[in-house]
Amino acid sequence: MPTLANYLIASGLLFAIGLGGVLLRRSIIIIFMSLEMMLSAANLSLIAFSRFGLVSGQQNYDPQVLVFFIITVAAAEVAVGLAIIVSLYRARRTTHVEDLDHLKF
Amino acid sequence: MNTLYLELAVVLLGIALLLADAFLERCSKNCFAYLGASGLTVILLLSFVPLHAPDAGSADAVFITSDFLSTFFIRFLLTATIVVLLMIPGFRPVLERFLPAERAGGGVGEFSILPIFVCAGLMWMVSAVDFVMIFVALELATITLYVLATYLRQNVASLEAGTKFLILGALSTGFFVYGITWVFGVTGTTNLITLPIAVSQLPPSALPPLLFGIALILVSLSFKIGAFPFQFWIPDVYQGAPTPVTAYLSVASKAAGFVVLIRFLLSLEIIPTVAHKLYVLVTLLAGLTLVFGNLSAIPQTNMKRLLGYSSIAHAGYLLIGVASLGSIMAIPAVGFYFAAYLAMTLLAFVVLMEVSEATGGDEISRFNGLSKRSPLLAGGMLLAMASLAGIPFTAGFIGKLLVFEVALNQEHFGLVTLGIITVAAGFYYYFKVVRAMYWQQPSEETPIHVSPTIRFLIALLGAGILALGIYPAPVLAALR
Amino acid sequence: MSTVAWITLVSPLVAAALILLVTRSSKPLAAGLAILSSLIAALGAWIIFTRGVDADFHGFNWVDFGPSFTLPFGIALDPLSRTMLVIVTSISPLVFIFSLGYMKGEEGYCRYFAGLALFLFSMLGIVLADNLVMMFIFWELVGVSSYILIGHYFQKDSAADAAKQAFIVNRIGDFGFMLGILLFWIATSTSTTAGTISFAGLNASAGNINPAVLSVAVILIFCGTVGKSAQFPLHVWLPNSMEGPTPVSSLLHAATMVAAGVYLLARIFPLLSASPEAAEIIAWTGAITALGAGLLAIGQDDIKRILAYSTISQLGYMVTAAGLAVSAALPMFHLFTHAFFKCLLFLSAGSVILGMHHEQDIWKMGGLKNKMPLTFLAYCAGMLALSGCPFFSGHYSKDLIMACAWDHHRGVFWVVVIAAALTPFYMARQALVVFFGSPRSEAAKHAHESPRVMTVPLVLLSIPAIGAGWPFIEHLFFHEIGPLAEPEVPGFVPLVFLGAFVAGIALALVLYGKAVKDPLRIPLLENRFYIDTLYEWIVANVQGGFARLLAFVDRWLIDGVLVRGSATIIWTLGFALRFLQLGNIQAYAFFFGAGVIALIYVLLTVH
Amino acid sequence: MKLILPLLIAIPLAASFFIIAGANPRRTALWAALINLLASLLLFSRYDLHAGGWQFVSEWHVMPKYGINLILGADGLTLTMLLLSTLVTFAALRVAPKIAKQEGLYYVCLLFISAGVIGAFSSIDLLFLYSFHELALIPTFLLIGIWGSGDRQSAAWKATIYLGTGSFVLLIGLLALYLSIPANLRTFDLRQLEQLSLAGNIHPAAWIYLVLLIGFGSLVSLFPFHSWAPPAYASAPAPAAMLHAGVLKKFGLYGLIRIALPLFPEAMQQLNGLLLLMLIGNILYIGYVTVAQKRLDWTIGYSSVMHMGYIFLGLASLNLIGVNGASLLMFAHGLSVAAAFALCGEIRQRTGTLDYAELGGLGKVTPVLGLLFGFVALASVGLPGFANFAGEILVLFGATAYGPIMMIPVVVGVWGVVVSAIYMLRAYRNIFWGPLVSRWETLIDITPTARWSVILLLAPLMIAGFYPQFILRMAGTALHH
Repeated sequence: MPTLANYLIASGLLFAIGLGGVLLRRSIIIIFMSLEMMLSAANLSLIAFSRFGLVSGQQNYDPQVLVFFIITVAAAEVAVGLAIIVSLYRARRTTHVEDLDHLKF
Repeated sequence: MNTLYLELAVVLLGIALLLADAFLERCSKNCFAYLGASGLTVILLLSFVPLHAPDAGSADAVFITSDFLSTFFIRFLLTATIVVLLMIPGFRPVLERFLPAERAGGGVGEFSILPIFVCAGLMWMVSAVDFVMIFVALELATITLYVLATYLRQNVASLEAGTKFLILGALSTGFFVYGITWVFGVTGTTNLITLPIAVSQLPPSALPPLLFGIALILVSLSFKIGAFPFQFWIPDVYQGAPTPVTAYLSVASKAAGFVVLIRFLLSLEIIPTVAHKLYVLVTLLAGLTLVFGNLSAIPQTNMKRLLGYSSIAHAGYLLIGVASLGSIMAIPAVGFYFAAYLAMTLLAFVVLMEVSEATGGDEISRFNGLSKRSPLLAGGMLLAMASLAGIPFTAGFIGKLLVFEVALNQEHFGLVTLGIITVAAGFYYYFKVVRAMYWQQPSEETPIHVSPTIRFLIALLGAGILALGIYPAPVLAALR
Repeated sequence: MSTVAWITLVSPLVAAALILLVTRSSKPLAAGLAILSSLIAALGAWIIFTRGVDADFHGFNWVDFGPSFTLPFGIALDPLSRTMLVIVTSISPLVFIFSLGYMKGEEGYCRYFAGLALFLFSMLGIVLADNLVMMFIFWELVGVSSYILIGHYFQKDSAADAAKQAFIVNRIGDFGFMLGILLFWIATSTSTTAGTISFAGLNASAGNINPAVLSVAVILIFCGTVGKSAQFPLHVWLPNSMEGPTPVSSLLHAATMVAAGVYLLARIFPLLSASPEAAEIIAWTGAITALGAGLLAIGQDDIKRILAYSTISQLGYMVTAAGLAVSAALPMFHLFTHAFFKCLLFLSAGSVILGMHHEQDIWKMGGLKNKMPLTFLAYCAGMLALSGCPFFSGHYSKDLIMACAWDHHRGVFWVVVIAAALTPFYMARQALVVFFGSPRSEAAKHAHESPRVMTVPLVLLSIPAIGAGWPFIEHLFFHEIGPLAEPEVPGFVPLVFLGAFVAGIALALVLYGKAVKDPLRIPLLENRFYIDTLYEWIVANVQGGFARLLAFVDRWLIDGVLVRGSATIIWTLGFALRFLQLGNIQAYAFFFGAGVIALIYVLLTVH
Repeated sequence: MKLILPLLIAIPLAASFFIIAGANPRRTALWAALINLLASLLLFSRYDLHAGGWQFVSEWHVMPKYGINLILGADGLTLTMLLLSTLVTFAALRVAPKIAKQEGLYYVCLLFISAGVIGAFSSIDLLFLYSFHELALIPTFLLIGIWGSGDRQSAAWKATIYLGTGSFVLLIGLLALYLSIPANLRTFDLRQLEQLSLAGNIHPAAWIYLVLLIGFGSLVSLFPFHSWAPPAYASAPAPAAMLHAGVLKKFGLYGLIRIALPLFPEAMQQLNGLLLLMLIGNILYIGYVTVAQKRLDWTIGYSSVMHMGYIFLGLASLNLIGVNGASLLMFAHGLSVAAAFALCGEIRQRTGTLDYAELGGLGKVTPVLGLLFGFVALASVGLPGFANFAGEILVLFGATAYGPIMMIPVVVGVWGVVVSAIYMLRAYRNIFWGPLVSRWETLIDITPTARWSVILLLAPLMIAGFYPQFILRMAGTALHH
């Protein structure tokens, strides 16, 4: 029977991996996926927190509302994001972050 | 009637206009901007009808409050949106240049309708008191802004700006929700009203995880308001995005971020130790933001980018006010500063839009000899710059006055000293524009034609700057 | 009575103002106004003199802060001022009239007479002033009017420089004067009463002032005299001031303006006599000046410069007389006599110069006694009086001074005696070279007597030049000022004086009787002891260098380093900071992450 | 009567709006200035000396909750400064040459400066005292930058940023002062502040005085905060220099008299040593820097910095004599330096240069100009008969009365008079005396317009010089404490 700690660690790892992806990968698509992963890390820990209620022990299901919102928002974000990336590819013929450095200093 | 209805009205207005845009082929595309503006004006007037807050029992009360802060900022956001919508017809030539035109003015309609949705989101944000609500409102605004920032699909700069905004915005969203998660995990609530009680009952051992969550939330809020070191997106996005969107970003979304920040900090004041930590942190952020914004604005040559840095700088001054929340004058100071900031920044952007349309560029050098080509534009910009630099009898001066008053009141002498240096820097880079307009010779003498709408906007905002600078009492009264 | 005094004082000012504002165009009107005002002043002066003393305050408060502080503006009509008034006002009309001839056809005619009138006004102000500040005010005005008059030929570099030098040197003297005034004021003020600056008040309170302070204050005031009366070491301006028109030299730099310094000493005589140390210093300054100037006079070839140095030398006598602290009348007596004969000498020199068509080098003259008889006679009268020839006015005053010197101060005595021997020598030298022998230049051959308007004043002035020293006149003018008793001196002393006179004349006859060119050329004397050179060097290098250094500091240290430097630092900082904006998303993400860690760290560690 | 003060401020602003709307710039501006001059004369004559204190007071609420209101009023000192402002404004507008480019803007800028100083002098509320002064900042920037001469750009930049920063420091000082008042009594109203201080309700810390001193000091070019002034005056167009050096600069001193004297008696005692050090810098150090100058405009610019030292000496003496002297000297220096810059401009117009090496002998071709400049030069070396002398001598007496610590400053002050004679006479001798340089044989003498404007400035200077009470009895009303 896994404890809250296990879930939190798992979600922490998930979050860290997402962040790592954002920092290290070069393709915007993958960076975007990693961002979604960070969101789902948040979801996981939310569920965990609500399942094993920390405060006064009993469970609290309110945050699961938030989970649904997060999923919806993520979807919307992906929709817009991919559209943007596509039109970026049309215009620039690239999806690499290094190429996006015209605006600086 | 209930405050909630204002936001609803805004959303309905937006949907109605979208449908109209979809089905009414013949109607000229400019009309949507004017329709939206007039609709929002009606709603702005409605907001002065006495509204009763959602009564404590109701479901709304969990998510929405209606205090002087939210009312003030709802009006603030509506005003900002109206001004931006009125800018859009003037921006139409650029739109048509950079949009694949199946139809004449294709996409102009959406471009003038989407801000309305952003407005709705931000309005919810400023009156929200629950993180769930804040999150949803925030995303409604942000995602729409992604679209607006990249709106010029064939303009590389716009696309790059949008992408940067998208990635970094999403990143901050990630931190935001993860922070919320931890705050909830520790306190068992996501509600800012119940948060203090929950926090006050916590055992000391629970503080570190709570602080962890708080830190992550503060990170994403700092991202929204553009505090150092989370301000990096601002200059690039401001430079790349379409001018009206930039204006909107710099005024509206910043304001919403500040309101949430203030609410969050106030709700945590219950525990002195935490509050102290937070104020130290905010003081640090304020100092760093001031220095970065003002100093790195000095060598700028591109007007839009300059305004980006200046908006970081003003975030710094506003953060001084936030860092002095201990004084009862702090919230009026910040609120007034925003009122002033709206007038002067939007005025600057309006003139910038006209000038870059007439001269085909955003560099400061494009302003050379503007005073000869169009005294009106030059005068407007002069007023805006004076106000941004904080010359008396302009709104900006009273704003700075109030902010530094509270800062001295809270004995933030370090911040005040930084303030002196940065104000000096401010004189330099704002007056660079004045110099270009008045000292330099124009490359061509042809006078610039200014459309009636823009004349109206300049007159309106200019009058606003002077009115706030000479007789600030009414606005201050609205903030107590 | 005081109304007369006011009229006397103000009429020249009115004249000056009118000339300046109204009659710049008409020459005769300008001259007429000036002369008229001087005559009015003379009339008033004699009226005042013939009536008795009337010493109560006739003025108003120039500055008035109630009891705590007032600067009165009043006139004093005691014997001293009345005598001085007579001297000034009787000489000036003659000079004014003389100028009519001398300045005929010169440019700046009106400016000249305006200047003269202004000068007369300021001089009368000095004479009538009843307190130090008022005297200082007119003191400065005298300075500026002499500035205008010396610089009359402002197109000439030499004249322009001379005027500037005169003003600044006088200012340096006034530096001490002003400090002296302030010191007296603070010294006499007590916790309850404000200090005083009126002569009456000061002279009364001479005893109450701390002796050390008193002597310092007196010496500071004396600095004013040193400047105005051209005492060593501030004497340099007087010879140079000969760049002005000759009547100016005669009026300002012989008869009146330079006498102001002596008058000042006479004014504060009680204070002066109350502080022996100060008196000592004053006496020595005078003596040294008398001797040094006498020597320098020998080395000069310019007819006016010789007279200028002799003036300095005679002023030295007067200052010495004051320093002997015997009686206020003593210096005044010599001032009185000197005023007439020195004015006479200058005017006759002026007439010579005019006759010589503005040639001033005595070695280009010669044999003028036949061509300009009247001028010659007048000159002789003045010269003998100056040299202290018995029965001439100079004899009485100078011998009296030397006798008192013997009585009070042997050291000073011997110095002034030597000076007394020099006087006849250089005067005789000048007379012989100018009037005797044969003409040494074309100009001298065709020299001619001057017009009436010039010779008449000469004749008129010769009378007092000869007789001003006679006992009954002395009594008439000076018995009220102070005792002038011949001190008890051993019988040989008068013989010494006579010997000095005779020796001087004799030596001159031997050396210059038939001289064609100057037999004794002493570089040290011709170069004025190199004092002027030294001053020029100091002004050019010490003061100039100091100023240039400070200017450099101001430009490069204060403005350059401090102001521009800090600005540059800020600018560079901004320039560096903006490079954080790399433009690369992932760089931003890195900063973002770093920021997150920093935030968490701060929140967890700060207490 | 009480309406006149607001009008004094409103008229120039209204005039500038007419000019923007297209009225004839020069005529409109001159009329406005003339009306102002007459109005201020009227006020000056109508002030009730026996009653004393603030008169013609009118009040508008702006931020009542913060105790910030627009309060206009005048006492003797104010009226003296108003008279100075309107006199100099009128003269400055009259000597303004024909403007080729953007004539309207030129006069608008001048009118704004004028309105600003008038407002600053007639505000009783400290915040507005400050705000009105700032009104001059941008016009000065434009005037120097557009119509200036020489190295105008850097001069304009330096002056603007220096003054902007300095006045921001000043603002901080004012705020600190405001916050040092108990919360329920907070106000910027000078009258109330004085009462509070007399009642002993406020004890502002010494550091606040220091901040104010630095703030005001950098506006008055108090050593070592002076380096903006000479270049700015050297390259500003004559009217701007006249207004700035003649009037605007006096604002800092006025402020110190108004604020520091009544509210910081102890602090001024404590920090007097520092102030003395600075003003000695002004008199002696700047004096000799002036001697080293090679151009007339720089000489006058530096000399105006130097003379500030005397005014500060009067303030530092902290007694009736000294402060009265200081206020008289403010008036006198304002007029004389304005006249000096006016003539400076006239010479520059004719010759195109102010370099001593190139000029010489002008007295022959331009006698009237020479005469007037002579008057100005003599005034600024403190010759009796000009108000400058009366002011300086009062300052010296006041300082002497202060006590032994003043010995050095007094000696320096008296020596400064010699130094000023050195450089002013040199300037006069080099420009107007000596042989006439052939280049200038064709110069024409000063125009009647300019002549009468300079005389307009010199006349009150001499009136006040012959009879100082005429100013002193007015200015004294501000200094009852």
